[in-house]
Amino acid sequence: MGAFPLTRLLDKASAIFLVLLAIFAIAIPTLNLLVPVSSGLHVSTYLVALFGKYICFAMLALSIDLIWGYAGILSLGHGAFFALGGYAMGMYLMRQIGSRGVYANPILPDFMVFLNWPELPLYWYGFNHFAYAALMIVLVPGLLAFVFGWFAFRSRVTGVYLSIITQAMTYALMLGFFRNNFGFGGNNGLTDFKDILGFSVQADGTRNALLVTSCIALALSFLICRGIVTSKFGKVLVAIRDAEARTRFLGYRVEAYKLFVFTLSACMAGVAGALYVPQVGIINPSEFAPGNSIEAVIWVAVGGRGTLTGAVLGAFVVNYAKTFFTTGWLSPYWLFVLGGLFIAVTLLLPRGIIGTFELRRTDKRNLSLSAEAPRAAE
Amino acid sequence: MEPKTTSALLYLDGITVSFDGFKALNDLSFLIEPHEMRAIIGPNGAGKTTMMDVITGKTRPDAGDVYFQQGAYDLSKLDETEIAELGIGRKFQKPTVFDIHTVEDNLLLALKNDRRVRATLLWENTSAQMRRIDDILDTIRLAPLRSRVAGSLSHGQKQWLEIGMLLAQEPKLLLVDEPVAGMTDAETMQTAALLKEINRDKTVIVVEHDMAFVRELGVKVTCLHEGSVLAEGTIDQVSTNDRVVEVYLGR
Amino acid sequence: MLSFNGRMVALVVAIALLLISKTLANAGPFEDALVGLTTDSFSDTADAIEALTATGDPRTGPLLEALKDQQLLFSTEAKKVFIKDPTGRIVDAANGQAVATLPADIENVRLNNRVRGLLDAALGSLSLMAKEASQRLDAAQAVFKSRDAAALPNIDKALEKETDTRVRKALTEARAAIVLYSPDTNAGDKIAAISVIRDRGDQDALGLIDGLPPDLPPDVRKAAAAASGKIQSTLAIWNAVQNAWYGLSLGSVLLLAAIGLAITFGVMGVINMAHGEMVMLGAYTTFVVQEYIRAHNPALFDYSLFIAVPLAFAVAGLVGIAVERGIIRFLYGRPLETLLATWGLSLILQQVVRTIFGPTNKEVGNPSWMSGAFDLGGITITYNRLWIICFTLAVFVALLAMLRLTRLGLEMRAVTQNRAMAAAMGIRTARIDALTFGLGSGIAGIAGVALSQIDNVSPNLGQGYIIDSFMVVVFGGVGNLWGTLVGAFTLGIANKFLEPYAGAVLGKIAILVFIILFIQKRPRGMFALKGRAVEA
Amino acid sequence: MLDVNGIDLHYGAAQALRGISLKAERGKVTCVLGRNGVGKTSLLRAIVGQHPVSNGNISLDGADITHLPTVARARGGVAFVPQGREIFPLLTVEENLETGFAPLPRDQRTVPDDVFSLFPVLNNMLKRRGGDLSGGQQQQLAIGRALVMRPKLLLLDEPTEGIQPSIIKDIGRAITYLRGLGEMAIVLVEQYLDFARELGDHFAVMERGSIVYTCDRSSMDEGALKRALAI
Repeated sequence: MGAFPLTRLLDKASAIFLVLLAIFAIAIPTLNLLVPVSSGLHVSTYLVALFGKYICFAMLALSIDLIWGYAGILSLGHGAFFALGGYAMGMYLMRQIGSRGVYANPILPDFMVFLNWPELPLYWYGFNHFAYAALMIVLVPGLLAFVFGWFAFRSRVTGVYLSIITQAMTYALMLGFFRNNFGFGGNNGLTDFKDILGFSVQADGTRNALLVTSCIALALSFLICRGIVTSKFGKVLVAIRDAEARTRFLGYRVEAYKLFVFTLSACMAGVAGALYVPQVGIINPSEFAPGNSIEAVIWVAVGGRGTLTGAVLGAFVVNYAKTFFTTGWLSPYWLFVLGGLFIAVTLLLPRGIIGTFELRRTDKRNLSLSAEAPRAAE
Repeated sequence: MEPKTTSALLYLDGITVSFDGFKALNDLSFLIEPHEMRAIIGPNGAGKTTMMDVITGKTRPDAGDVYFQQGAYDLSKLDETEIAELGIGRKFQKPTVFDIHTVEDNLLLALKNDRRVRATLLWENTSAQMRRIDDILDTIRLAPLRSRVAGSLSHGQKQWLEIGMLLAQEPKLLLVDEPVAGMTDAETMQTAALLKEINRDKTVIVVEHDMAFVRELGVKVTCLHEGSVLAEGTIDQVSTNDRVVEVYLGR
Repeated sequence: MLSFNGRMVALVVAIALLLISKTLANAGPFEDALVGLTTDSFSDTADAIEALTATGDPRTGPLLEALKDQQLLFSTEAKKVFIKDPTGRIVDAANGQAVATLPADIENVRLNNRVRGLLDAALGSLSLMAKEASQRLDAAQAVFKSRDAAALPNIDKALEKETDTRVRKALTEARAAIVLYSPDTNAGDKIAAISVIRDRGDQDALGLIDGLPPDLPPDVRKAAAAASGKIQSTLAIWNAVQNAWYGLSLGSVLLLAAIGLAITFGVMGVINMAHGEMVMLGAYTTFVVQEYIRAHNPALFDYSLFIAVPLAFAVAGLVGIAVERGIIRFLYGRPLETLLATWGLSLILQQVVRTIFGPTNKEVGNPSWMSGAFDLGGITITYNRLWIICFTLAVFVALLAMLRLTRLGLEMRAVTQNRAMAAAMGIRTARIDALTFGLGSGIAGIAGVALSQIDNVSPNLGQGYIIDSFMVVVFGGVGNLWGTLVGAFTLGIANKFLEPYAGAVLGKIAILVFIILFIQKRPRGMFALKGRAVEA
Repeated sequence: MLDVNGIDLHYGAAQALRGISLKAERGKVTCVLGRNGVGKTSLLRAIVGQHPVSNGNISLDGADITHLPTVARARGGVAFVPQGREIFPLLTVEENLETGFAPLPRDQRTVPDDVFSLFPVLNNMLKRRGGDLSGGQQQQLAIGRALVMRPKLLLLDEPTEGIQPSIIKDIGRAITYLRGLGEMAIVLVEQYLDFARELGDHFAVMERGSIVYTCDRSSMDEGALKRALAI
């Protein structure tokens, strides 16, 4: 994507965002590692991991915004791609445990020994190499998305039908991964990771490194998304979103465009999931739960569908709120807040925070946009 | 007549299309010569839109031949996209420009170019294409509004942008469906002028009810009725034709 | 060897008894046999038991019962046997008269395992002659299980007298079982027996035949193998029937959950992600009703469901109307937004219930008429499943009738088919929308009542059904209630037939995958309708 | 009865009606004539309330209905027989008629006899689905359905379009009869001049969204009318 002139990639908002992200990526590790615990400025390692988590969610939000905000494809199953990426990473981390597991089996992960599996199933091969795992992190979600999308878009399944079958997809995967004989640790999933690329996942250094890596990944995927939405391709996507038939009539192969962006978005979600796992230290089938996917959608809605910075912002705001509410006496009220958020945003703030903000700023001529909002939804 | 030897750009012969029993087109035949402009009129249900659908591949004829470019292509065998690529552009009744794109981007999307994913991803604006867009903007009189969002244009301006998008595809044949419906008188006259200008190097078929506009065009008129040609000739010949008058005044 | 001794002794004793018996008044085979019980030797007791059973004397039954319960006393001196009846009275076993003065040497007749075994068999074969057909049937089946060769003569005797066909069948089967396993019966009889057992054709029969010892004449073994195969195939058929039944049952549950959705999604084109929660509300209404009844009027418990159904309909229905007025009507024409908003609503409803009733499962009882089961041929049918199927169909029919026959139904259909024209006819479309949505939700509430009978009532109850219900509606064809019916039962049965091979979860996955592919082939479902609904 | 006063109507940026004014009186037939695409249907949509007007006002019996929703207007006595009939395809003929009950109080919910005397064919196919009827039968059903509402104002949009002559005659007879009842004002939108000429009391010719010629039955100048209509 380097081919793009920077001027096009970096409008004011995205420049600001990238700078903030950079500051964040430098400040947090400094405050965690260099500032003494005694100091009020010290950032606890817990917070570092937490922020790392947010960053990964922001990436997921970005991937959803790319297809929903710009191509009008509402996927209620993107959590599945996130989780698949996570599992790929998890498998690598499991293999890294080696003989340090409870059963000290050099090859088999503990749960396999526990279920007395004779030897490592074929699809676990290669995951002891990071490179291979990294490849799978992108490939597996990408492939699933490609096959799924190829069926769906070619037979012109759109709107809520698509949303519902994507939800069914992640639901099916969840059921599958809950099973022990699938070889992914059943409902306990994969956990007790020891180290990644030779560094202990528990070490503060590693945690900060992971945070920085996540920030870089987020920045890159942001630039990729920018590159796409500002390219002619992006204009075509929006055209498809607003007037699919018309675009098809202009001679564009709509399904090809959808398929490409859907697959790309899935890969992005996969990477996000992969970075998420070592920072939270576990991946289990509940990541596939349809609820998670829909929750991720609401991040985008809150921040502002169709605005990349909005997706990121939404992910941060909602997840911060979640942390705020779910830790402490407020926890019973979190679901009310979340539920209320879904309703409030769709009813009162259909363009999300950034979207509404932009609308304010831009001159009257764009007002006709708000009239398009409903059509954009279909 | 052996289609391969026709000199016509568009050749329709014995086209019949029926929707559950009702014949929308009934043995419709006519020719459009290269660089001709033709106005098509007719009361409701005369089959004007269905005819357009057949030419653009949206509807398959039950019977009859549709040949394009001196009989080189059998349109009844091609799908919408292929026909569009052959150089037949259509403007729908209701303007369907991309409202949230700028006038310029609307034209950019329509510009004749590689439509594949890779091409659009790695797309770079070249001066040649920019010039092409400028020309079109001048033709359709929207140059000053190039960076306006299409959704904010007036109805007439949208119609022109639509026509501009048609031109951007560099079609050999333009099908223009009710271009002046809902336009002010001034806009209507400008549109007539615009089409005449376009007709200098392109073949045009216009479907329109607005007789003042058709008169202004001053071209050969075909009056359809119940799916076939009722009368053909100058506007005066057609409008004085008793059967035409009759179908317009009633059954 | 031992048994030989026993016989010898028995013979001696018998002769002795014969001599003695002369001295006794009103002597008979029964009295003679009794004496065997007075020698305090297990073998004699054993022989006596067989002898007594052979007499077929009515007094034998109570006597053996007493012996079994250790209520039988004897005196070697008096050569008499006494029964201590439940009241503690002591009577002479021979003439049943109470005895005033007991002999000094009175003792209990002792038992050992061999004797006990004989005793049971004897009692068993005795009840083969019992008055009650049901008793005789039980006895015959007992023998079938025990295959006690000793019972054979009584079986034959019973067979001569037996008139009741079912008992006869049981007897012949019991006889066959014995013949099959007794070492001293010829191949011909065995083969005949096998055919009898084969016709019985249930799991026991299969066990019986497969359990045969290997050392049998080849033709018998052939017959056995054939029979075994035959039985297995009949069993397989019943198995299929059972699966089909489970399928119907699951299908009815799916249908119940999906009908409401078919209305809101199908007829109105509204995606209601909170539909599952409407079901949940219905279930909790049932819970509350039952709690109230338990507290105030336990006698009514069997009627709790009849009270719950209208209440659940009202509760869910009103919530539905409120939702339509408060949220959904602002989102018409924006299905994706509707989907998100209603999902949010579902979260809230769950949390509300969680806050009020707590997160744990609530125990909802089955009324007596809903619990229990009965056998039909080779399958077992539980009443609650049966009732739910009937109930589902009733609801479905009621809904169709409502749409066909009532003014509201007419206006609903009109609005569905052509909203603008309906408005132009003066039909209050907004009101119809609210009511339609209320109806759909209300039916979901009713579904909740039924589901509370077979599923855990917890705040997450609804979540389990929402995706399945959507699958049913989409598969059946949006906007078409009949499609929903067919869709629900197809999926239900398919699911149950997959389970044995794929297992429950994989079966479910297979179904989901199938539907995902199906939607892509026919995006409008099996029985798609044209119209506004389709544009959803 | 009906008083349309200088209304404009836009579809998005496109203007379909330009300052139209029209009156319709009880017991009279007002004919709106014009070629297709001149805005006749838009005018009716404005009166029925299916599309908002951007200027001017509409009143019924002196009451301003300009901003009332369609339902309210229908309940206020406006009955609409749209172009293309818009029969409810899956409802039976009977049910289609009964949709007209909506504005009526329970005790008046009957199909007036003259519906069947005007269109006996409907009586014979009460149980048929509306969608299975022929175009002509559907047109009759549409009119019958409107009459069930006991309207004050009956709007007919090209009732003769694509209908065989015999049924056109029936419809003409029906309109004459209804006019004779003197209960309702009738607005008839037509392209078919001869048909309109027989029935109309007042005539208005539309061209490009405005009324370009009006006349009464008495003062009608055939030539002028034709000229206004001709292409």
